[in-house]
Amino acid sequence: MDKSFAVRRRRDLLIAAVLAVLAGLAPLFVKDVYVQNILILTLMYAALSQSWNILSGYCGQISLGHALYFGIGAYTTELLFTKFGVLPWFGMLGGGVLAAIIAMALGYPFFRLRGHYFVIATIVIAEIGLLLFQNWDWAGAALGITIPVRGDSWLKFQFMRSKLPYFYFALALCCLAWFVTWWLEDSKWGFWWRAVKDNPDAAESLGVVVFNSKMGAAAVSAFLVAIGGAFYAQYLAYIDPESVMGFQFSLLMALPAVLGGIGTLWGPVLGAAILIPMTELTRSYIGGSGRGVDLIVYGALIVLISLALPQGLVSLFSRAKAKNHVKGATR
Amino acid sequence: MGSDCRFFRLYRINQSFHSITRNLVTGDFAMTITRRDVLLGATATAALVPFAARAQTSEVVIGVIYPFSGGSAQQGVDAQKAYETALEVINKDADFDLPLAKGEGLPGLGGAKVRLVFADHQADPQKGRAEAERLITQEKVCAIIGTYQSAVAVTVSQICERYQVPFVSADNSSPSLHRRGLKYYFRAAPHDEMYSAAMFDFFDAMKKKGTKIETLSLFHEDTIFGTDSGNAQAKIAGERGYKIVSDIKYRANSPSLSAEVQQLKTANADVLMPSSYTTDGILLVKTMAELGYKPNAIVAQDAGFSEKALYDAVGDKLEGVISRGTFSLDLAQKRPMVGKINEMFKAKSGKDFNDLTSRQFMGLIILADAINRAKSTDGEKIRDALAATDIPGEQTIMPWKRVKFDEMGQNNDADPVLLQYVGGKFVTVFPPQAAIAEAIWPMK
Amino acid sequence: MTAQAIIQSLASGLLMGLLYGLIAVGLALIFGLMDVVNFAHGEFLMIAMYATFFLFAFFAIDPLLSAPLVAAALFVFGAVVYLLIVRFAMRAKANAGMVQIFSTFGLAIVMRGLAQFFFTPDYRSIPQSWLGGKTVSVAGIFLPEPQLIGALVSIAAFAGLYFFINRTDFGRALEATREDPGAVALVGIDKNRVFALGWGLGAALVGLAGAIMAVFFYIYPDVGASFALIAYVTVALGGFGSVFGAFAGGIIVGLVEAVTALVLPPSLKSVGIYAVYLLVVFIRPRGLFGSM
Amino acid sequence: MTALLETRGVWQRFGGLVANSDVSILVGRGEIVGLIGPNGAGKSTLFNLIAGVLPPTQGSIWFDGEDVTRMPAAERCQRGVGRTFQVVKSFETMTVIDNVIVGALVRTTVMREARRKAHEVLEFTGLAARADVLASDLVPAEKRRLEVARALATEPKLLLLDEVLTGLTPTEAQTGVALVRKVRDAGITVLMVEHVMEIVMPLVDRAIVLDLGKVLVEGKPADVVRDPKVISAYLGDRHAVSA
Repeated sequence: MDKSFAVRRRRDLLIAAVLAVLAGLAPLFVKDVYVQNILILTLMYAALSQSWNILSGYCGQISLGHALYFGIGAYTTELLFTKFGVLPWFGMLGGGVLAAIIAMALGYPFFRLRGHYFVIATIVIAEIGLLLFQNWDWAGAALGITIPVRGDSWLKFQFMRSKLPYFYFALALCCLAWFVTWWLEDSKWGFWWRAVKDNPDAAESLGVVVFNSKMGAAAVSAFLVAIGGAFYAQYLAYIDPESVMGFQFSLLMALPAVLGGIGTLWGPVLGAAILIPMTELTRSYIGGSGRGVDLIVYGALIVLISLALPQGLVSLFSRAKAKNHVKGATR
Repeated sequence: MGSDCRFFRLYRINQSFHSITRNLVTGDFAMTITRRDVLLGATATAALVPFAARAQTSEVVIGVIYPFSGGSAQQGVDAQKAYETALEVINKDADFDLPLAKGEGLPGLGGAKVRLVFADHQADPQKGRAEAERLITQEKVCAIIGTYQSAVAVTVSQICERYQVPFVSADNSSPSLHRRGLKYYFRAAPHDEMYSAAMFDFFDAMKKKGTKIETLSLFHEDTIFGTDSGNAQAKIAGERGYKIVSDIKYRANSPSLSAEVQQLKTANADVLMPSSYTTDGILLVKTMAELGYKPNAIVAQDAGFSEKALYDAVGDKLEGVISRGTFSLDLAQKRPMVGKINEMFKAKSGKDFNDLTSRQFMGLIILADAINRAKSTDGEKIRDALAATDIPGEQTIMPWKRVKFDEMGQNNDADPVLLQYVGGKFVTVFPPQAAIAEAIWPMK
Repeated sequence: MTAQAIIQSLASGLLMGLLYGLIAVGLALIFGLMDVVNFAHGEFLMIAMYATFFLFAFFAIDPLLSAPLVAAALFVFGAVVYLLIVRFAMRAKANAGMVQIFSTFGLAIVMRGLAQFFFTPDYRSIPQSWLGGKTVSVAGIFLPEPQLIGALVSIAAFAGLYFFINRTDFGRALEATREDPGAVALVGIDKNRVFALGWGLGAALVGLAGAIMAVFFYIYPDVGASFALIAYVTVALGGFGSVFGAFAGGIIVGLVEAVTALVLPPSLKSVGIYAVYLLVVFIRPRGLFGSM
Repeated sequence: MTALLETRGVWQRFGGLVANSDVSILVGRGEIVGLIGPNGAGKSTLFNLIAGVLPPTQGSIWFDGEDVTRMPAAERCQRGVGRTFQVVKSFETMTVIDNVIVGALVRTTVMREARRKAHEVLEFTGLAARADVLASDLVPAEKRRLEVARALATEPKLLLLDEVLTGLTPTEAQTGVALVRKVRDAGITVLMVEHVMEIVMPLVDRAIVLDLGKVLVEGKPADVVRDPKVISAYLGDRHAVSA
C-alpha cells in the first residue's frame, strides 16, 4: 500500500515534468502571438488557481477576495519600480512577502468566520482594497501606473515584442505553484489543511492547531498569487486598480480550480487549460457582435460543468480508478 | 488534457488556413521581421514569408476595438454603426466635401476597399491588448482605431507602438494618453484639458457680460475619465480664480447618489460641472430633482450628457444644460453634408450623431485618408502620412479649424464647442464663431 | 454641515436602506430555507426592472400597478430556476457549497448575456410615472416619493412575510422544511415543492423591489451588479437566514452609507458599509440576528 | 497509583444553566474508568472540559502533573490526551489511512514515519483492509473504529472515548469491547463516557456516576450498579429500567 502511494506520487511528478517540457517546447510550434498570449494567460491562471486552491481547495477557506493579493503584488512591484527604481524582481518578492503578511494579518480576525460569512468578508476586503487604491493619488489612483518599456531587458523583466520570456516565466510560476502543492500535499501541512477543511473540531482534537494551519495556507497562497500579480503587471506594462484588483480576478482564480476539481493537485491546471482558451476564443470570435452571445455560452458552460461534475473534470479521470478501488477494498 | 490539445491543434490549423487564404487574396504581408525576433524565436508571423507591402492592395483592413459586452456595450454597438457609416462614405461614391467621399475606395491604393474588423475588449486593458495583438498579427490590420475607455487605450496604443502600427484614438479624452511619447498615437479630437479650458473660456466670457460665476461644484466619477477630467477642471479653476466649493468624486455605478447630491445642494455653487457616464448621469439628474436641487447652471463634461439614453430618461429636467462637445448638428445649416451624413447614421442606429459617434466617424475618415496618401498599408508609411495630415475644418463634419497633429499626435486645432440643450435639441452657444444662439443663463 | 443637511442625509439613507432590505430579503429567505446563496440575485433584480420597463413601454402600465404582475412573474421565474438548476445543485454530494455558488453564478452570467441579446445593452429608464420625480417636502427635508413608497412597500412586505411565515399553512410548511427536510417528507410534504415555492417567494420579493427601483433607476443588463454585493452584505450583516435580520441589515446599510458619505469622500462610501460588516461579524460571527 | 487526570472542583455554567457543579474526579494510570449517568447529567460537558473544547467556568484540570485548565485542545493532544466524538467526525474526503496519518503527525513530521505508524494502528484496530477507502464510504461501526484509530495514532497517555459502544449491534459491541481492552493492555489509560450502563460495567475498573452535574457515586462497577442513589437517578430512564 505504501508502495502504490509512493508510485502514484512519483507518477504525478513524472507527468508534470513531461507536461512542463512539452509546454516549454510549445513556442517552437506556436508562432502566433495571439495564441502565445492565450498560452501565457492559461499558465498564469493555472498558477493563480493552483495557489488559490491551497487556501480554498485544500484548507477549505473559500476566498473570493484573492484579487487583493494579486493587486498588492502588482502595485508593490510597479510602485517600487516607477517611484524608486527598484528592479521588478525584488518588487515581486517584496510584493509576495507583503501579501503574505497582509493575508496573515487579515486571517487573524477572518478565520473565526465560517461559511458564507467568511466568503463575503473576503469579497468585501478586496473591494475595500480596490476603493482605497482607486482613491490613492500617490499610487496613480484611477489613472493607474504606466510602466515605461524601453527595450528588452531581463534585469527589468520587460520585452518589447517577444512574448517568450513572459511565457517561460509563466510556465515557471505554474510549475512552482504545482510543485509547492505537490510537495505540501504529502506533508504535515497538507494533511493538516485537508483535516481542517473536513472537520476542524476533529482536527483540533488530533493536535492540529487549526488557526495556524489556516494562517500557513493563507500566507503561501497569498505569496504565490502576489507573484502572479507582479508578473501580470510586468506583462501588461500598465496597471490600474480595476484591472488588477477587480472582482473578476478573484473569480478567475477560483473558476479553473472549481471546474477542474477543487482541492485536487491537477484540477486547477486542467480547469485553466480549458477555461482560459475558451473565454479568450469566445470573446475574440463571437464577442465582436455586441449581443452577449459569448456571455451566454460562457455562463451556460459554468452551470453545466458545476452541475454535471461537482468534483470537477479530474473526476472523469479518477472515476474508473475509484471503481476498481472500492471493489478491491470491499473484497 | 488530451481533448484540449486537440482543440488547440484544430484551432491552429484553422488559423494558418485563414492567413494563407487571406494572403492569397490580398497579398498583404505587412509584417517585417527583425533579427532579434528571429533570435528569440518570437517571430510572430514568421511562418509567413515576409514581403514588402505592395502598392496594389484590393483591401485595406482596419481594426476597431470597443467594448461589445459588459456595462458599456452600448457604446460599442453605437460605435460600430458610426464606423459603418464612415465605411459607406469611403467605399462608396458620395458627394460630400470629405476626404475619400468621392469615388469608391482608396484611390491611392488602386481603389482598394476598406474592411473593418471589430473586436471586443470588455473594458479590460489586458483584453484590449490581446485583441490589438490578434488584429495586428492575425487579421493583418494596418491600423487600429478605438477604444472608448481610456484605460484600454493605454495598452492598445502600447501594442501598436511595439508593432509600429498607427493607433487612432478616436474618442478617448484622457489628456495623459498623448503625453507618453508614443510615435504611433494620434488623436484628432480634443482632450479633457482642451474641453475644460473651453468651459472656462466660456465662463470668462459670461463674466465679462456681467453674469455672476464665482463658485463651482465638481462632480466626477472615480475611473480614469472622471479623475482626469476632475483634475483638469480643478487645475484651470485655480489658475483662473474660480472657487471650487465642492469637489465630489463618487464611485461609478453607485446604487444611490443621495448623499452626493445632498452635498452639492448644500454647496450650491454657481455652476455644477459633472463628469459622468450615462448611468450615473441619469441617476444624478433624477436624484437632484428628488432632493429639490436646481443648480443655476450645469456645464457637463460630455460622456453621459451627450447620450440619447440620458435625455430620453431625464431630458425634461435638463432644459438648459450645457455640455461640451466637438460636434453640433447646427453645423448642418452651414455644411449641408453634416445633416446628410447624420441621416445615414440615423438610418443605421436610430440615433443622431453625438459627441462620441461623430468623433468615431471622423477618426476613421482621417485614418483612411492617411492610408490613401501613404499609398501603402505599411505601418510606418501610414504613420508618416498621418503626421503630415492637414485637413481644413470645412472638410470635416466637426466645427474644428483643421486637423493637424503635433509631435505628440494631438490635434490642437480641434476646437471644442459648448452645446445647450434647448427644446429637445442641442444648440451651439460657444465659441462665438460657431455659436448660433446666446446661452440661456441661468438654466430654465 | 447644517443640522438640516444631516437629517436629510439620514432620511435619504433610511429610505434607501428599507429598499436595500426589500432587495435582500429574498436572498435571506432562500438561504434560511435551504442554506443556498443565490449568486444571481442581482440579475433577478435586473429582469424585474426590465419587466417593469417593458410593461410600461408597451402597455403603459405604471410601475405601481405592474409591481404585483412583476412579482408574480418573478415568482414563476424563481420556481423554475429552482426546478431547473438549484434542485440539481443541491444533489451534489461533494463540494455542495462550491456547486451552488458556481451554478447560480453561471446563471447570472447567462442572464446578463440573454438580457444583452434580447434587450440590447442600451440604457433604459421610465421617464414619466405616477411617482417618478415627485417629492414630499417636510420642513425642508425632501422625501422622494418613489423611495418613500418603496420604503412603505418594504415595511408592508416584511410585515406580510412575517404574517405569512407564522400564520399560514404554507408558512408553517416552509418553517418545518427548513428545520428538518427529512421529517416533513414523512408527513406528506413534498420538499421540492416547498423549496420551489420558497424560491418563487424569494424571487417575487426581489420582483417587487425591482418594480419600485425601475421608477427612479436606470436599467441595463449589468444593473444587478450595482446591488448584488450590497444585498449579500445586507443579508450577512443581519445574519443569514434571518428575515428580520435582512430588514435591520438594510436599514443599517442605508444609514451607514449616508453617514460615511458625510465624513469621507463619497467615492469611499461603500467602505463604510464594508467596514461595518467586518466589525459586526468580528463581534458576532453569525451576523446580528443569525441563529444557526 | 498516581493520578493521570484530575479535575478539581470544576464548574461549568451556560448562562443560567449549571452543567457541572463542583466535579472532582481522579483517573489513575492504566485504569479503564467509566463516566456514566442519565441524560443531561453533564457527562458530555465534563468530557469536553477534559478534552479542552472549552475552559471550565471555575476549578482546574490537571493532566500528568500539569495544570491544563486553559490549554487548548490541540496542545492537550500533544501532551497525550486523545479523544473520539459522540457524533463521529471523520475526515470524509480523506481515505482511512490519511485520517489516521493526521493523528500520527502529532508525534512526527516525517511522512514515512507517520505512514508507518498509521499502518501499525490500522492493523491494531483491525481496519488495515480498509486503508485506502474513503472515510465517507465506511459503515458506522467502522467509522467509530476509525475515530479510535485516529486518536491512538497520536500516542495518547489518556484516551477519551465518547459513547463508542452505543448504537452498535451486539457483535460489533463485542469487537469494540475487545478493542478497548487491547488499548488498555497497550498501557493506555481509558476514560469512557457511556449512557448505557450494561455495556460498560463489565469492561471498566471503576465507574463514576454523574447526576444533575454532580458526582453521585464512584466505585467498583458491581457496587455502583447496586447503589440505590444510582438506581433512583436512572429511574424513569427507559434504558436503565430495561436493564
